[in-house]
Amino acid sequence: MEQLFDLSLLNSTVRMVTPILLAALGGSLCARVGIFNVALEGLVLVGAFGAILGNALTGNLFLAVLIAIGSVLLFSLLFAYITIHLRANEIVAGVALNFLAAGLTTFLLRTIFSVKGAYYDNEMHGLPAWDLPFLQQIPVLEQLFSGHTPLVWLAYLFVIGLHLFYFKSVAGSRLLAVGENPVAAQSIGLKVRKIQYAAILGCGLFCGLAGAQLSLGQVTMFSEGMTAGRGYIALVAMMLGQSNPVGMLASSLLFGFMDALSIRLQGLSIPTHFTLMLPYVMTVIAMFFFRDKSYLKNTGANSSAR
Amino acid sequence: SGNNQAATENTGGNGEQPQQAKQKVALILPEKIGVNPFFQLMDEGTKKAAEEFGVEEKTIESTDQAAIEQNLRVAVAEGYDLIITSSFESEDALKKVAAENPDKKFAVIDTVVDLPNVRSVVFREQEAAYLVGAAAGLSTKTNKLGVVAAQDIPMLKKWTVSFQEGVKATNPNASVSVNYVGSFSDPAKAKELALLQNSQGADFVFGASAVGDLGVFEAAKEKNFYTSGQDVDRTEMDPAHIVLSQLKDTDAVAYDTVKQFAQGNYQPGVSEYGLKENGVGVTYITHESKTPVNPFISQETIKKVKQIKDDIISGKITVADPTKQ
Amino acid sequence: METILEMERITKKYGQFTANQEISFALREGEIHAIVGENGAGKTTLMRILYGMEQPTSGTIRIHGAEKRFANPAEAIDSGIGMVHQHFMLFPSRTIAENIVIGNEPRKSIWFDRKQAIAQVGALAERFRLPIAPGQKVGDCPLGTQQRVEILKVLYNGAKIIILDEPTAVLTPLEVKELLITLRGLAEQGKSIILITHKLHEVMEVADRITVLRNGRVTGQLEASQTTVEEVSRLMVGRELDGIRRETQQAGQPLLQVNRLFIRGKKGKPLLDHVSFHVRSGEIVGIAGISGNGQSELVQALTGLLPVDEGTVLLQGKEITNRSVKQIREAGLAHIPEDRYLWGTAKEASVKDNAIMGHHRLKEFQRGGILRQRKLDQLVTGWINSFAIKTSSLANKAQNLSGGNLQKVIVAREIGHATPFLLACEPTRGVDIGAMEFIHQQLMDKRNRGEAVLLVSSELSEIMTLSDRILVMFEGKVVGELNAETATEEQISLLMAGGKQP
Amino acid sequence: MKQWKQTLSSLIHPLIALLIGFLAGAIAISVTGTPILQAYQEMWTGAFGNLYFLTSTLARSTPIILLGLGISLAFRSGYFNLGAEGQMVLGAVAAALTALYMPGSGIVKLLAAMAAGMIAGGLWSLLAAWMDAKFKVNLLISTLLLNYIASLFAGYLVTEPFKDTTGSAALAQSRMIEQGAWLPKLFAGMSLHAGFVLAVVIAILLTLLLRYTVFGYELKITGQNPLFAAYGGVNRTRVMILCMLTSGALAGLAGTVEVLGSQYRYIDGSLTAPGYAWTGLMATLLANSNPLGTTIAAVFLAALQTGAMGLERNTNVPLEISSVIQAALILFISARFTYSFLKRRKEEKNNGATV
Ligand SMILES: Nc1ncnc2c1ncn2[C@@H]1O[C@H](COP(=O)(O)OP(=O)(O)OP(=O)(O)O)[C@@H](O)[C@H]1O
Ligand SMILES: Nc1ncnc2c1ncn2[C@@H]1O[C@H](COP(=O)(O)OP(=O)(O)OP(=O)(O)O)[C@@H](O)[C@H]1O
Ligand SMILES: [Mg+2]
Ligand SMILES: [Mg+2]
Repeated sequence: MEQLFDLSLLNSTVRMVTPILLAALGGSLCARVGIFNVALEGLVLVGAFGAILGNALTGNLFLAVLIAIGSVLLFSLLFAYITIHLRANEIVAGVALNFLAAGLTTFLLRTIFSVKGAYYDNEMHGLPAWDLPFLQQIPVLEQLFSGHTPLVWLAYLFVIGLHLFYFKSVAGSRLLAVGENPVAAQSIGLKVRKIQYAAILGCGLFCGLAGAQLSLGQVTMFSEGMTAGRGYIALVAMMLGQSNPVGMLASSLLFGFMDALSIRLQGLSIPTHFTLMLPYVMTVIAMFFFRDKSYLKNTGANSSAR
Repeated sequence: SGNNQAATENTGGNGEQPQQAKQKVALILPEKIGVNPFFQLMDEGTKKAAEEFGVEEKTIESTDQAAIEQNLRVAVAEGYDLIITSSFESEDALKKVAAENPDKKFAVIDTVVDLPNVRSVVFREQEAAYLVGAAAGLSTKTNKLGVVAAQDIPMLKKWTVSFQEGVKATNPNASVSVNYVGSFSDPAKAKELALLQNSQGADFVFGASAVGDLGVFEAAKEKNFYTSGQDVDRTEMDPAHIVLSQLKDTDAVAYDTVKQFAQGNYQPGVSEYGLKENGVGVTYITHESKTPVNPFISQETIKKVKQIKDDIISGKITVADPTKQ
Repeated sequence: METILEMERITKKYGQFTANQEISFALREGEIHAIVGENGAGKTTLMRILYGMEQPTSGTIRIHGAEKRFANPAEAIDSGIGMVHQHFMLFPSRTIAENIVIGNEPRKSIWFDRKQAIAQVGALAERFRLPIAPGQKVGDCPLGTQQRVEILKVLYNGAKIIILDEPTAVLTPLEVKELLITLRGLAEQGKSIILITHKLHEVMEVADRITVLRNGRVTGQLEASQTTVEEVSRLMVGRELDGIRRETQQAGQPLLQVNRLFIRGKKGKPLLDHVSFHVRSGEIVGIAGISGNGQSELVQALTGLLPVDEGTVLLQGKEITNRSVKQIREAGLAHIPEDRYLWGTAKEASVKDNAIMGHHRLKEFQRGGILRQRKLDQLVTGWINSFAIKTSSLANKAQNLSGGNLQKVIVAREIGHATPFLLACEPTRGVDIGAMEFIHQQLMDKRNRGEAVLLVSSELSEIMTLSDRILVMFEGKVVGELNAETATEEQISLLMAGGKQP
Repeated sequence: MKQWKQTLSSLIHPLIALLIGFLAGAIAISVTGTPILQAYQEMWTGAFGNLYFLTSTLARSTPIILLGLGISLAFRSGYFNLGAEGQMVLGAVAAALTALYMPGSGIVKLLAAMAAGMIAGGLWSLLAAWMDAKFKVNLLISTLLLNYIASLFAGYLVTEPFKDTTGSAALAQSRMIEQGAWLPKLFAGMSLHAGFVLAVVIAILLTLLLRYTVFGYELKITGQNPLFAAYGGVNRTRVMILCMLTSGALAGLAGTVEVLGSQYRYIDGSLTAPGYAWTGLMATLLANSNPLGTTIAAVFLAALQTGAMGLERNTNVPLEISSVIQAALILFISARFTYSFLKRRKEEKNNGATV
């Protein structure tokens, strides 16, 4: 075990999981109002591009993150308008948005930066690594949690924040109500559409941060399709965690650890394809233990409407 | 045959063209150019030659496997005079289309299609990877080296395996750990892999992960270890950490192909480009670089590796093609 | 008494169809005003307009003389209108208190103050004498409690006008009684109440005034004290109701025999506790009981939807215990389910697809796995005619049928199976008096043909009119058997509440 | 008269959506400086301009149709099969290996390969169905995850044990299947193969199955209200197992016909990179799970792709922009078009909470 998991591997896991976790948290906002958002992949990609664009334009990291969020919000607004106003099927719209994000970022990469493939500038600075002073005193934690960007810290704080939001705040309570029974929510005068819009935009905010962490935190560059499927993993983490912040943290970490383990196993003589399978296989196995209860109820959910 | 039906309105359309029709060259890439410098270079080389020698050029990127054949057929139908394509992915399609159109001229870069109307150009990348491995083996202080490769596919063995052979040749005590990103476009994961290899003691990490190499460079810069780049001279980006670059003259090859065609010297058959033909190489060893040699790679080492290069060229050392094993 | 609400010449058109035509209606402060009418008469539509869920095609609404327009329920709520929908608008995973305060929560800055909510709801419940436990999860509450939650929600939002759309359809007799007392109490405290119901005796019991709708128009407005059930029903249906014919006849051999049926429960208490009884050919046996005392489990066990742990069921002498639904149906059982939307239909499917369920397997209607569509069409069309089902076509979606008409489709389908035994659960729930009489007659005819019916109903009057014998269930046991001729409502009620048979 | 009016009004919404889609696309085109009309003309030509392009479009639509049909069948019975991709990949690799190693004549190989492809896809799908039925493992997540596992496994097969060592041996791919086992082409020199005919026939069969058979009826009802089906004596587990099996088999067949009809070998990644499975899902959703509608939607989506290729070839519009145009068209076409499906789902969700 010592061999397989050293602290630097776990440190890397904490960081690698961040964009997935952020996107999953965002996706849960949509899921909680009854919208299955498969566009997470595209939204994170747009965020990653926005962050680099912002950084290149302003040279200010804070503004860069804001621009990342702004560009994803714009995209989310489109998604919200099409699914809520035009009542498009959310999955079709989500898949199309993923196409759009891939095409648009590549196109803009070419027109704005005049490069194909990747934009990389040695002079560009990424998000700073913060060491929390009190953690530096503790030997193991110091290694585990050193050198992470503010967004990593923020992501883990958001787990708590979102938990409080869902289960302790008035706005969160209303949001959950819309997801649980939109007709009832409407009948007591809640603005269902407005809340759905807010949830989708909230999801955009999280995906923007996820993108910024990816392109300014993890690395400092943008490359075509650099999300590399993280949005879909986030979708799985969201479903496995049943849209529950702590659950999503757990399932993201599960996935992250398994991914880390698979990196270690690459050193052994197991074929790479099988080591790469490990996180997915383990997630399937995990599902035997964490069954989605809300999903089970659905079979009986066909009672009368009038 | 059916191909003639494929003619579209476009062919022969431009009536206002004053001089006699220019020769037309199509470059049909098997994938989107995307993050692949190999295709970028090919595109640049072709375009440059087209401009210089006054031929019309069109680059068509294929969205996926199924699109390659269609693009080839349309290029035939639209009357391109030379159709260049590239890579293993195009093999099947080109075999079909070239055989059906024996009067057309084709060229394929980076693989062999054995037909009388196809010019094939292949590279022996393994020779250059071997040299980088040799240099790394000589330079490492920790006797630990890393390789970050894109995917575990046969083609990449020309890099991963040959690099290891090179290391073994100069430093049998050094261990090499190979990690796969699982994707051609994931710099974030490539960077983490490089960081991990470094944390386990590797002081040089060989990048062979396409755009992921950019992540490897970042890791090297952050943690102060050494790495190498691919295709073009990457040492310019960060001479303090990117200490070598494995080179491949794709643009020159593409340029030559168009040039020969434009000058009426098109020749079918196979051309191989290795160290001997100067089609592949390594900075400082075979090619000059604008950046000075990093002290990590001593002049001593360079001298030794140059010797190895000469031995490869002379045939004293043979670097096997790992995909053929 | 002052008039608080006036709806004037309200017309609502859905395309070509006029659901409400020039309906005028006034509500006085502190009165209970009943609105009655056949299924599809336009009652719900009118109320949805008042509550801002639909926009009238023409007409005006005035509150305290001021003209109002409600674009959505929120605006109606602001004007002091509250609506208790027939099918509750609740969040089952939340507590009672949360359900009541939602939309108007007590808060500490941005946080939801749940303690405060529980306190406020407790106080409110006390003031209006509606007993509830604010911290309980709504999903775990019986329907009667859920109804009280709905009423409290309306009161919490400060409603002066309370609309109740068929509030009693799903309640037990006891719960109905409590509700009616509550309504009176609210009226005495100055609330104005609009009550929609198909049960005319309830109307006579609590209403001050009655408005009758038919085909989207007002056909009468009466003072409750000066009219009779007969007059109201004539205005509703447009004809006299005949009452059903019962022929005296000797019951035959036992068709269904249930022996010591036992189903274990989750928490110690068995769901069914050694239930034994039989039903003979030519008789209707009624099962009375407060819902939740094992009737649903009994029905599901008999029909193969729930496995039993012990005991046997014999149908026509053949054992059917724990057989599949298909095998049991083939053995001669038909089943009108308790909840027509949950079990009895697929709302999205066509009327035809809903009607042919079960018949589709018969040799008569299929050949080698291929459905014989023409014959099926004929079958269903026949029912539509004989049962007078109002539908635009066979392809019409079931959800577009009114509840009464959909119920007729189910009854036609199950009686159409012509099985020796019929299990009829709540066969007339939510159905207007005309349709109810028709369905009752169908059940009676079946009995008169010498077949057997087991009738499960929470409606005592229904049990008493139709049954030959009455069984009462309490806590998973059959606690009494009574002869329908001699049984009294009091006797049955006592048994239902757990009292001993005298 | 009334009927006619209704048809008209039901057509108006998709038409408006289409119009907005084309407008959005036009904005993207105008960014590149290409005349908008010319660009659309090129798209049209690239998709349907002549027999060659038409057949290319139909060839491309073939796997999408089969995937869409499979997904729609699962949908109809109430299950969301997101695993078509993995089922297709396993079907493809199974078909390729069977055609390579099965002894016998070409036609025997062909038939055995088709059977193997369908069985592999079907069993993979069944695994998810079984985990759902038996252990309540959410089908939505499990099918999504099984995709990754299937792709990696197929990749392993052609990287290690069954790698093509004949040619340049540089790609993760199987050897080429002998010509006798190929699916015949419909026109000489064009890519359209018999798989398309198969797909259309299956679409028609599915339509007939759903509309006219006892099983089709039971399947439909199970999808619309499983409890009603159970009450009526339908064996739900049997319906689910059969539907998921068939759904997976159709996805497997999609991979199989790509292998036997156009690539003649299994090439790692060649089925996943074009996103066939997601496109098939979109086709299904656009057509509200109607088999013939799914077929038409699949051809439409394929035409958008081949049209975009034509656009790239003949104008200055770069490839990325054509994917932007595609996305814009799909986005707005999905508007309202699929309304009834959405409505149903929303309602089901809501009703869970009432009484
Ligand atoms: N959304 C709608 N679209 C079209 N027609 C409708 C719609 N809603 C109601 N209707 C029509 O309005 C008529 C009146 O419906 P309403 O719901 O008001 O009846 P009701 O009196 O409440 O019936 P019930 O006693 O069964 O509850 C129905 O017959 C129906 O045809
Ligand atoms: N979308 C719709 N299209 C057409 N008619 C509708 C629609 N929605 C409702 N209706 C009509 O509304 C009428 C009454 O609806 P409502 O919901 O009040 O039924 P109901 O009779 O009250 O059912 P229940 O008896 O269960 O209360 C039905 O006749 C139905 O035709
Ligand atoms: Mg009503
Ligand atoms: Mg009603």
